[in-house]
Amino acid sequence: MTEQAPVLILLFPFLTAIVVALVGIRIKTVCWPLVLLSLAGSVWASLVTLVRVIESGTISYKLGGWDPPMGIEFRIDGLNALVAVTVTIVALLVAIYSRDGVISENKNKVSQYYTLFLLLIAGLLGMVITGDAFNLYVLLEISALTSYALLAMGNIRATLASYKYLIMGTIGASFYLLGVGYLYMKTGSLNMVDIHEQLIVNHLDGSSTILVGFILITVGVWIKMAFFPLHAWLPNAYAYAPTTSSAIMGPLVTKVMIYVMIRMVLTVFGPVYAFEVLNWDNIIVWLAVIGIVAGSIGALAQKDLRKMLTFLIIAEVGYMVGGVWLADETGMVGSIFHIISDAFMTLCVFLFAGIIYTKTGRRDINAVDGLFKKMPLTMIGFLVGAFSLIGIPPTAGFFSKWYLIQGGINSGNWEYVVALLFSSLVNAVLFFRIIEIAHFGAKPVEGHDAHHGDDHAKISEGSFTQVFPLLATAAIILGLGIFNKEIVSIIQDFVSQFNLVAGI
Amino acid sequence: MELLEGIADRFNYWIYVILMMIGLFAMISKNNLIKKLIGMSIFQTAIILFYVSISYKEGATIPILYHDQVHGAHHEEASVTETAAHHDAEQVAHEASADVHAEASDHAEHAASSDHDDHAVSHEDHGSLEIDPDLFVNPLPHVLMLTAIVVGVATLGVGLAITQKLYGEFGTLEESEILEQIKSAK
Amino acid sequence: MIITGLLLLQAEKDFPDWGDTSSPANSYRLSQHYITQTLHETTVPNMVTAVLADYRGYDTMFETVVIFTAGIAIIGILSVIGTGGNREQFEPKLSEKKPDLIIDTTCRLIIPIIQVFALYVVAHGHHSPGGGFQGGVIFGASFILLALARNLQTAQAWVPENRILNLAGIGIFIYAGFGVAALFLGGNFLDYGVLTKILPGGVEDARSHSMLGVEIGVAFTVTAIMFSIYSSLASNGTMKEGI
Amino acid sequence: MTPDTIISFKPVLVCLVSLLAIIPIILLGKKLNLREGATFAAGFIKFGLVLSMLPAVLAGSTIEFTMWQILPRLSIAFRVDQFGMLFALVASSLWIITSLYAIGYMRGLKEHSQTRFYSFFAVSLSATLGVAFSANLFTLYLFYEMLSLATYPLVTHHQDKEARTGGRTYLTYLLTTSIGFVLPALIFIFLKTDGGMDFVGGGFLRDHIGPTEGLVLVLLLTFGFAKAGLMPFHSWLPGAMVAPTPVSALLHAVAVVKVGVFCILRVYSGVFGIDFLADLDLGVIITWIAGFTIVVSSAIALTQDSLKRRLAFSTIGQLSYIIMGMALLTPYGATGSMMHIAMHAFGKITLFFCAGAIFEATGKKYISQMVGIGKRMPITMTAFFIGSLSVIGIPLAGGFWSKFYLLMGTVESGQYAMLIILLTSSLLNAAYFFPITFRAFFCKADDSLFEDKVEEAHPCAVIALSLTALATMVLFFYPGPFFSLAEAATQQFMNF
Repeated sequence: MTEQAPVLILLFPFLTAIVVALVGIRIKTVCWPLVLLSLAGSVWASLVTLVRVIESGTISYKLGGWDPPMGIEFRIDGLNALVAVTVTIVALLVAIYSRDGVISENKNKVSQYYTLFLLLIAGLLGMVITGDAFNLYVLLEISALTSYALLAMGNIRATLASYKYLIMGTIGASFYLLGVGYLYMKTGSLNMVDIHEQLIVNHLDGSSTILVGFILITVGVWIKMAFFPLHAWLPNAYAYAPTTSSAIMGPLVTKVMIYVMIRMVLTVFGPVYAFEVLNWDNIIVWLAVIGIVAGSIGALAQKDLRKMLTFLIIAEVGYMVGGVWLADETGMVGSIFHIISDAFMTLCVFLFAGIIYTKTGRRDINAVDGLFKKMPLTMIGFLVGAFSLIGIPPTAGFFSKWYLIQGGINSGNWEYVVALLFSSLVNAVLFFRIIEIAHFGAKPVEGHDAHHGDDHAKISEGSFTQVFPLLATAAIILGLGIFNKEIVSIIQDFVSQFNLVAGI
Repeated sequence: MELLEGIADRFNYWIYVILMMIGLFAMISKNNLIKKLIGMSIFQTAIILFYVSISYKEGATIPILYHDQVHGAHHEEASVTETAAHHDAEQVAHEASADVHAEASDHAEHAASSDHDDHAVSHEDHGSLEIDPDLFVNPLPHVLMLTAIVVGVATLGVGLAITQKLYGEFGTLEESEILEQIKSAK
Repeated sequence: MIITGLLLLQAEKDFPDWGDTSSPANSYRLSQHYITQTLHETTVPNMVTAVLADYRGYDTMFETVVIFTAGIAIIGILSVIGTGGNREQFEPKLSEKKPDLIIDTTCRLIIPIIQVFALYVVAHGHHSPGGGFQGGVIFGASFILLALARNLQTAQAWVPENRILNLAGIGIFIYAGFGVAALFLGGNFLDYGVLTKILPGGVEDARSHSMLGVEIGVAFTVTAIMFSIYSSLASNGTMKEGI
Repeated sequence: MTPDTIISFKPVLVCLVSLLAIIPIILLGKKLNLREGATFAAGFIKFGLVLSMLPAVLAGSTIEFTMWQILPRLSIAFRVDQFGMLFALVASSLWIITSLYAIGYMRGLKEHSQTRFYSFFAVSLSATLGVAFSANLFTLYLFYEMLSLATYPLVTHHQDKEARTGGRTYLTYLLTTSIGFVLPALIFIFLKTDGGMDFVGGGFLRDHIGPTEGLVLVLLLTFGFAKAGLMPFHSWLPGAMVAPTPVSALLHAVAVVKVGVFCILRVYSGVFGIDFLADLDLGVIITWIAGFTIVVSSAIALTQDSLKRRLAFSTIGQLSYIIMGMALLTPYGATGSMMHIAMHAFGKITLFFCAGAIFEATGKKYISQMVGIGKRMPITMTAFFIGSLSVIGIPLAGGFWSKFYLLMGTVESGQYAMLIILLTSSLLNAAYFFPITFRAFFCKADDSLFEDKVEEAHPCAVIALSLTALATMVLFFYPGPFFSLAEAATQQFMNF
């Protein structure tokens, strides 16, 4: 059964989505356990695939029994095995969290909500493991559609935001489709590795169709990823969405799009083409730098807790895009590791925001008033996430920043290093502002020994299904930080095969 | 002259670019929500036109085998040579595609033979049925476009549903008015 | 706006160098293979359906999922009263206003024909242009025609709301069922060739039969979702009073 | 015992002891005496462990232990050498005395949420010892960050407005400097040197970086470790005086600030290497920076009316003594600066204890209000007098030795300007300490300032401060362990 694992990762959420759609209408309570079961199954399948990839290198799983260029195939190597494992684990954690969130916010649409939730995860997983460019478009469309719907189920502000998201998302996806069309025109094949071979065989580097195809694909992916100049739709899209939707989309959707970009740059176009022939990667690094700075400053200006976090995502996207376009091996390793560590960090912080919202019903930053005493567990979870976002040593965030800065220095883009440091400082200010309010209480009280008014007495610790995922994520962040050697070695031997020149 | 000939030769690509620009313009700058959706569908049809125009071949028919060809397969060479000859006459005028033809035919030869051995168990009567790939339009883009059309429908449907909900809430379809209402409400 | 202006220029700039219409893409072995080998491998003359359902069957499966998601999403977004079992099942009584004679008779004539034609299109996807999607849409259109002619309730009477979802779900299950069956019989996902063990005839026949089965599954889903999209959009989610 | 490297788990145990101590403290939160007992037990075990390592280290050998190999060249590893041992001895011994003092102080003022206070106290101690025993720059940075985070709740213990502003300045300074300066320097070193970043006697940067990079790195690291309170980045220290006195006593007189200085000395000796600094003559620049800080901070101290702020500024001055001593790059200078860590620690902690005792007993914060307090609180004021003696550097108190060596160091390195600065600043120290004791004993107390009868502070507090005062006296006569450790450490740094 294990050699079927690649497809099982996808099948579990997919089939259960349909079962939930059919059965869920009648019995609402059955939805949640089903969702959990399916996601646990897909976590198992992705882990098995990861182990097989480590042992036997890249796996190629032919769908429908046809050999690659004719039929579609899954091509799983170090990179997407790791990303698949991250996606499934994050999905499982959010599923556990979602029980109270979904029931409290859209009580009568529980079965629809969970179907879309599972389809979103199936779409993302499909995008991660597929080896076929057009298939990636179809799955991209599925995850986009489900995310529009998940957003639109929130309050009215979320519906308006999801409308904007729909328009921008469709433009992004259509650009990607156009780009694939251009590639198909010149190479005649849709399978990623095949396209790459064709590009080299008929040495098409010169032709401007490939160049435009490359631009279209990268721009399309950037729009979906909310990279700086094209990020307008992200902030209020995630801020007003139902808590569970923002908790699942925050960490995953942008990260998978970054994975798609890396896959395109490395496997399809090849680093030689993407970095040397085009050689405007320095411009992109500058774009990323502006993105990081803008994201951080944007976050500073926000009062609403979740909107602040969405601006942080924009800054993180800037990290990763900058890391990739440094055209340097350590930078690339750093950005891939950042995908994994950042998915968990953002998840931890979004879960925290979700718990605060369900508990206090308030969105703004002062909602955290004096919570150190009342919700110590949640606060500890939040602390680990915040430290990791700032980059305090033992956490994963520190190590990903460590590689990124190293890459920056190697490739001589000093502005990138400065931007990274600046944004970690801004993160520090942001999170300590929250910790301070949590520690003291919103209103500064005079006098020597201030005991807070205990009007918040009724707020007790979040329910188990909410706090457990938060603490689990915090543990994973710490674990990633300490045991990052193994993960990095997997990434290393994935990146080394493209023998990126270490620093131009 | 060369430019004109260039445009004439790729006429449908020009249309595709113009259509795409109209669609994009509408999507971005139009204020009314429904107009944005219309812009979006124009944009998607432009892409479909682009894909279909890739697969076009000079003088090729739709990618479905004729009735006779299917049964023709039963009596092997006779029917194939007869149809090929008929087509040869007609194609001799397009000297440009001659080399493509020659090269394409040996392709078919090579594909057919290689395919032949691995299908050892396949039925004898099908045998090495000779189908000249240049006679038929390339089916792959058509398949891709089926998917793109369906995706277009789906996005349109969700878009309309959202607009309806917004209309129910704000009573207007003009984005500017909606934004004002939000600002005033906040 | 500036960004899109830039992008438009991009589209404009690349124009001159495109390959000519008998472009290299077609000469590449992939499309050659499809044209020459479809008859051999799947005994299905219509190459498009062959590629659609078999070579890139995985793609089409997700195709149906896209429609299914659209249907669920629209119900999710719009349905104000929710589709939970607890919704009071009002009796969809035929509205008392007498249907206009001309429309009534013409649609009583046309609808059956449309539906038969739709079934023909689905079944003959192998030999003539058509297949699951097209047939499904036509079938769905016949229901919508009925809803337009009379009113939503009558159409609802034929196909009550939550049964539509089941229909759509069953469609996908059929499709995925073929895939999973192949899985259990040892082949990779969606590998119809392996189904020869249970389906009559050789490898190729198994492929064409399973393609037909898959087409039917797709038809189910598309009809159901088309009608449910129409009904929820028309009645703004309340499923009561249509146009 | 021949000087060799012993692999033993002890250093890790030392750090873990106080970390593990949190569990009993939190569990026994309700039962006060038991909880205090737990703190004491942890203190004694730790001190015992440190003592057990003392003989081996005295004999010149180093104890090493690698915990995690995070990256091929990056690991969390411990290495106890003479310098680390000296600092660890100071920190762990003073921890016991301060917990004794804290009980008196906390009980006396009935502070709220004491369990949280003690647990964070223990965590910050383990971080201090982690810094003391770290083997490479990465572990040093790790514990340094941990310390600044662990001390934040302590500094903002009162949770009122001043605590909030104090806490905010505390964090902004420490985090910005550590992430802004130290992290890039750390990564730059990591890149430049292909080897691990372990501290090696003669420094490992010798042939990897050029002079300009050297200068940049030195400045980055010197100002990066803002805990050492060098002039531009010093204002967090007076700000942190908002904290309850036991916190400002142990942390700001001994642990936190000394960690800053310790890191800088470690970087000079372990990363750059004394003779490499001499070649680039970076030493002169640093001596001038330190000199500037000494003079300015002593001058400001004169103007401060609040006793704790005056002590804070005097600490800033004393710290720059230590940095200057090392920057002289001479054997005497180095020994003097290391000795000064110990001497100043004991002296300054006594002063802080007295300030706390006065505050607890009479509620007075400002020096102007402390007229004639000597008669009411004789023991506290005599301890204050002995402490100030040691800080000024007059014989009969331990401070004299370290100042003496520092002076010899300046002479040896030929920087006479530094000699003048040292002497003037000692005079300034005298200028801002003696009036307090003079006013306390000899001026006539007008009763309006005090309530009817005032007697000594909480017994525990009084015992603690008299103990430290005694220690300063004893150190004068028997500098013993600290001196020999400092000597051995200088040998190690100099002759490589």
